[in-house]
Amino acid sequence: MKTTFDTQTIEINPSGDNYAVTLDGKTVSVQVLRADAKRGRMDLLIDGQRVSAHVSSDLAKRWVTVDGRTSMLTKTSGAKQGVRHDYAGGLIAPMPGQVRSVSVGVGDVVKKGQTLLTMEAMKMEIRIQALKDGVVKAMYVSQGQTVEREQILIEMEA
Amino acid sequence: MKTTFDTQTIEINPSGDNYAVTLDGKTVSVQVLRADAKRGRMDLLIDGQRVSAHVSSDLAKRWVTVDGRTSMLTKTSGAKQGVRHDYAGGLIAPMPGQVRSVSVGVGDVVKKGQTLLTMEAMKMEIRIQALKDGVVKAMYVSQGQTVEREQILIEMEA
Amino acid sequence: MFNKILIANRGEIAIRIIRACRELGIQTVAVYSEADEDSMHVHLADEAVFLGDAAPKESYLNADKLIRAALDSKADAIHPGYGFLSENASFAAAVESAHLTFIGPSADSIRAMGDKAESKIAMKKAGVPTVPGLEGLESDDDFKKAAKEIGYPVLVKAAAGGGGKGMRVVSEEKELTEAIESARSEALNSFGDERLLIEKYLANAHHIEFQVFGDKHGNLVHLFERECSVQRRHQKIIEETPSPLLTPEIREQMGQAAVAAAKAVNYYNAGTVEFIFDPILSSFFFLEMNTRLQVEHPITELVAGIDLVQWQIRIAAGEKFPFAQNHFHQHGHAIECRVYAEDPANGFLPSTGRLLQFIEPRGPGIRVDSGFTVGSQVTHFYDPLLAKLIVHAENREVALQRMKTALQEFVVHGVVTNIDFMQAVLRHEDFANSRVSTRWVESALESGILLLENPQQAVGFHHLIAAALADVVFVSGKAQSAVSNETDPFNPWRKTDNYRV
Amino acid sequence: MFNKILIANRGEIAIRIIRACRELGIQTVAVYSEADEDSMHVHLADEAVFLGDAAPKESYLNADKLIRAALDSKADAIHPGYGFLSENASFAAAVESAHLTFIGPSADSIRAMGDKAESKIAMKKAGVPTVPGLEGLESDDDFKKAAKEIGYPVLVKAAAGGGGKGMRVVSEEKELTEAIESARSEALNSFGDERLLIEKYLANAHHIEFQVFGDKHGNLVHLFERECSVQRRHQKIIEETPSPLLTPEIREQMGQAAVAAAKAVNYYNAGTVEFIFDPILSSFFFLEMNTRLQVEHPITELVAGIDLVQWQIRIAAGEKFPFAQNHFHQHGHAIECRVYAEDPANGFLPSTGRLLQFIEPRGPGIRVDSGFTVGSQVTHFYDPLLAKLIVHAENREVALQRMKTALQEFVVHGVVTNIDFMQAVLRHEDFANSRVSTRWVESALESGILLLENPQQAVGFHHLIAAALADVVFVSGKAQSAVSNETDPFNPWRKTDNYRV
Repeated sequence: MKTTFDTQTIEINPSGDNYAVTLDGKTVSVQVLRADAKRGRMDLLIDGQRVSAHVSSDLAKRWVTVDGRTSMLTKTSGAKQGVRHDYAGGLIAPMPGQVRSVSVGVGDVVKKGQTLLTMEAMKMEIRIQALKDGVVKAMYVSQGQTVEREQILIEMEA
Repeated sequence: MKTTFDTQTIEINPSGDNYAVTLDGKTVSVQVLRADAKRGRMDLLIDGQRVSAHVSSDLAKRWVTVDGRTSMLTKTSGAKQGVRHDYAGGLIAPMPGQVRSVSVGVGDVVKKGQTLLTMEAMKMEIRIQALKDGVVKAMYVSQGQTVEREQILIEMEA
Repeated sequence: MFNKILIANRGEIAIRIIRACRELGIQTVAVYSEADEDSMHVHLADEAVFLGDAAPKESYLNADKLIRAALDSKADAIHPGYGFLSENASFAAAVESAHLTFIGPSADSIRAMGDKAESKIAMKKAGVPTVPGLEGLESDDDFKKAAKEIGYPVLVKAAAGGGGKGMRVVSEEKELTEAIESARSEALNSFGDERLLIEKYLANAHHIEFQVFGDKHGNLVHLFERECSVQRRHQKIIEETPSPLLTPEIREQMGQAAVAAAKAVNYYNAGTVEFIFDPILSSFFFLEMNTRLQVEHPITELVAGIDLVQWQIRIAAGEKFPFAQNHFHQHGHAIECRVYAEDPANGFLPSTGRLLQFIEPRGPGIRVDSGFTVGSQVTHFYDPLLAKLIVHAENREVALQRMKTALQEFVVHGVVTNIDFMQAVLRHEDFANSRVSTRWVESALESGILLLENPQQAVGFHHLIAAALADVVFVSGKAQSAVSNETDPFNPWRKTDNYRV
Repeated sequence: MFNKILIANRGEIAIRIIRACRELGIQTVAVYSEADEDSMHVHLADEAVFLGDAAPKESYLNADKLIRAALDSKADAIHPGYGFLSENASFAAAVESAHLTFIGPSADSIRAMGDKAESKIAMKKAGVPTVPGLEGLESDDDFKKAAKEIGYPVLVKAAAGGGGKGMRVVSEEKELTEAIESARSEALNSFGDERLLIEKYLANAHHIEFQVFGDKHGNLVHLFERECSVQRRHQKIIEETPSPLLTPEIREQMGQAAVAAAKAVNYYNAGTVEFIFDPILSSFFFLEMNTRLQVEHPITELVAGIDLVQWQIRIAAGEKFPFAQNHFHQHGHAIECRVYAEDPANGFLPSTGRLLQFIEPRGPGIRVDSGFTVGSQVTHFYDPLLAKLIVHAENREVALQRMKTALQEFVVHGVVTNIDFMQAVLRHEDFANSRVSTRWVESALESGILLLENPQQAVGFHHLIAAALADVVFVSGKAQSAVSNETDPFNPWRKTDNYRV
């Protein structure tokens, strides 16, 4: 069985009482010492090393803690995904919150560094500023609106 | 709906958003402020008084904690039940554990206070002694056997 | 003593206050906004009053609603916690005029310390050392002149400010005008007051504050220092006491200055005098006074051996504080790490979501003050503080080791946290050697001396295996043995629940 | 320092030791019997070795298996915890002869103190006050003569004994023969040694013990007292420190006696010297020395400000104990309540079952050392200790209030516990006034001065309503709002689980 997290594909095959796990062309034997689905905890023996993991699942996301370090992985189809941070020409919300003020409208000419809108979340104010000189092509949000992290706020034309 | 715990019968009827609860001929209004089945917790408004309860269930038993006090109730059919502590002529296990030694057999004549068998549990030794002079009618356990609390160990004939 | 106290706050601090009330035999009234309907502080209080919308001004910042709730529930006092209205002099005055007791200092003390410019003047008068700077400037030219006099870098900051808001570091003159403008607008937005002051910016400074505590009968002591230099975005994330930088002599001097500062404004109840400390010159300057309970008060409680919240309540009720300065000694060492729902890799910006997992560490010398549990929603409306992890041990070395172990055991899934980041900070030799100034986090990240990943562990590999195997093991029957060992507190009802999933 | 330690114990104390090892950077090996396969101590250790059957002699009392497990797992030391083999001199010797370190005193010290008769002779020699009595008697007549000399009531107890086993109080001569017989048989069964000694029974006595701690280089200090007079069946249930009965002078005298007692047997590592204290005469007598870590060690840790388990390990590894007697002071007040799975209404006999609910109290100044969680099975094989609830506060009054609140919040369903009983004890004015002697529980129950129910609360009524409503509310859709707010860490897999329920 193959699973892809972000861009890494991992293959798992039962092998006796254990599993053969292949990643980056390397195969290791993994034994499940204990699995507690209710508490989301697994004790594994990976290549002879005892590893305790907490795993939670939320749709395609997997949260994993091993040795006090937590990672968030996203299950994907396996194809490389466009990372939304790179969204061409768009300005995205760096955090979830509320749009406090909008200073520009569609068609406005803006300068690099100009504040286009301000957001607020958890006692903090964040200014969304133009990354370069350009023209506002589209506004996806308005004052008072609640936005999610990485939601596209404004589209720009160079 | 009527429920009987041990010897007390309590009647619950929906009444608007609340419940009318009748016990000992007295009826009070109870509002469920919050119920969290997963954690076994309820916040109730009983006759205007806020009451937080933890309730667990194990077959017919209900464990209830209110105001730091815990009770164990047993759901019954409503008829008075013979309490097993009173089991006529029998000697019952006062705690769960293991039978360590048996000193008598069926037909033996025993004196009040004589040790008939010893039990062990959790580092403790308990002597089961005759409550009065009599004859051993039946032995239900043997050495090494594990017994439950209130299990009948020995039957006596006066 | 009071019969009933309304707690005008939420989250961990509301819970902290509920506990203190319970132990004192006082009834509690919680308040909550729409976003907090199912929060822990609501469930733990004896009563709870709904305030309104999630937006703070409709709920926790709404003085009228809070006072109305206190009167309606027949409370006789209000504890403001920290943040929200805790340093609002008008609120304190309004509470008192409604014949309720405000659990904190007098409105006059709050007002005197709330204005950074005026308080600085008062401190100079009281002989407390202050940072070189000027107050009461208006025109850009005045600021430019003052900045030149003081010498760059300078700091412009809101006179009414706090918590890093309306504060800008300016390293050269050409940045000054824009900094003034943005600080002013932030100050106006945040405090309704655009006045700024300017002062010397001390680049390598440490933030060391002193807890003070006084009663209404003129007794006032300090309860030693807290070293709070590990900061990001001008906000503390790790605090400890004692500060490894202070000699007994400097501690004594700073403690006396803190007491003088508080006495200058006739202070009573719990308060904190913040200093900037220059470790090279061993000199210290008054920064500001926080006229309320501090987030990091637990480390003082552990090392000074006193329950500050219980005493806040007792003092507010008029009791005498029975301890003189020489009653107190520092016992052992305490560290606090603030676990925030924030992403260090994303500029420490907040992260929201539902908590899928929330396992707090436990053990001797570990205290966790938190207001969250599995299933809690972390919203964008309020401060992203998830928990305060506090350790106490016989000395700094053991405390540090205890904190590292405890952070490793703290599991939070569903929101990104700074747990891994704080582990990296504590692992760094600069922390071990007390070389962390208030600018350290920023510069350590810039220069790359702070590595967010522990390179010794092949963690990525194990994480991937665990994630992939979870899908197989938890879904297949392989987890059955563990599952069948679990007991549900409600097994007879469980089945019914399942039909509704 | 050690690389890896095997912990020859189970439950809360095994977990306590694992935590200490973790903070010291030492790997841990747990051991377990068949009954403990899914216990917390097994999951928390780095490795776990299966020993065998649930019966202690097949597992935790099996010296050979334990030493073999330590050697196989390449551990370099064994920590015995308390109970089981912790005071077994042969085990300590066997551990050392296998080239492993025994984390505790020398086998010679254990042996010298293990025999009640011999140790009493040694204490007399060392000038430590002992209870009037005689050792080395054999015939009934000798005992009768001795008892008459000493004066009734007398105590006959196993020379090799401990923990109330093989101990009988005799109030008049006609009871003596039977008491000797039953004590002998219990002693033989429990310790393989039927020797008894006889001494004056002090009816109104308090049990006050002193923690001692020493290194292998001749340094030895005491860490003050623990008042452990609240007992049932000769076993402690509530302990506190400081003892409200001791003046600084008596404390000093007893501390010196404790140090003298320990030094008389060349003691090192952690140990406890137990005294009988007569509060009317302010006199004290050596009772016995426990040559191991004590169940109630946490209250000393809190008040003396030192991690005893970490220091046990460091001392065993050969480190010098760096603190002199005058380094230590008592900070605040600590109380421990032992939460047992036992039924006070059934003669404090053990209760077994699966834990349906297990909610530990939390908050500032509260520490819980436990080895159980929801779903854990409480079996009849081992000690019924579920948890140790420990509080620390600035003084006795605040600590007592904290403990009462914490006990109220401790919810255990599935087994009967002594939680309600301990609340009743703490509510009693005799406890508040420190009038609780070791016989108090027994006589208070007999005379009816201890009421197990708080008569002020109409609890029964509310309990019945809650129980009846739970069936309605949790089964019907009424609980949906709460349930739908819950998040499962594994919602996508949850559905699959359900099919298997």
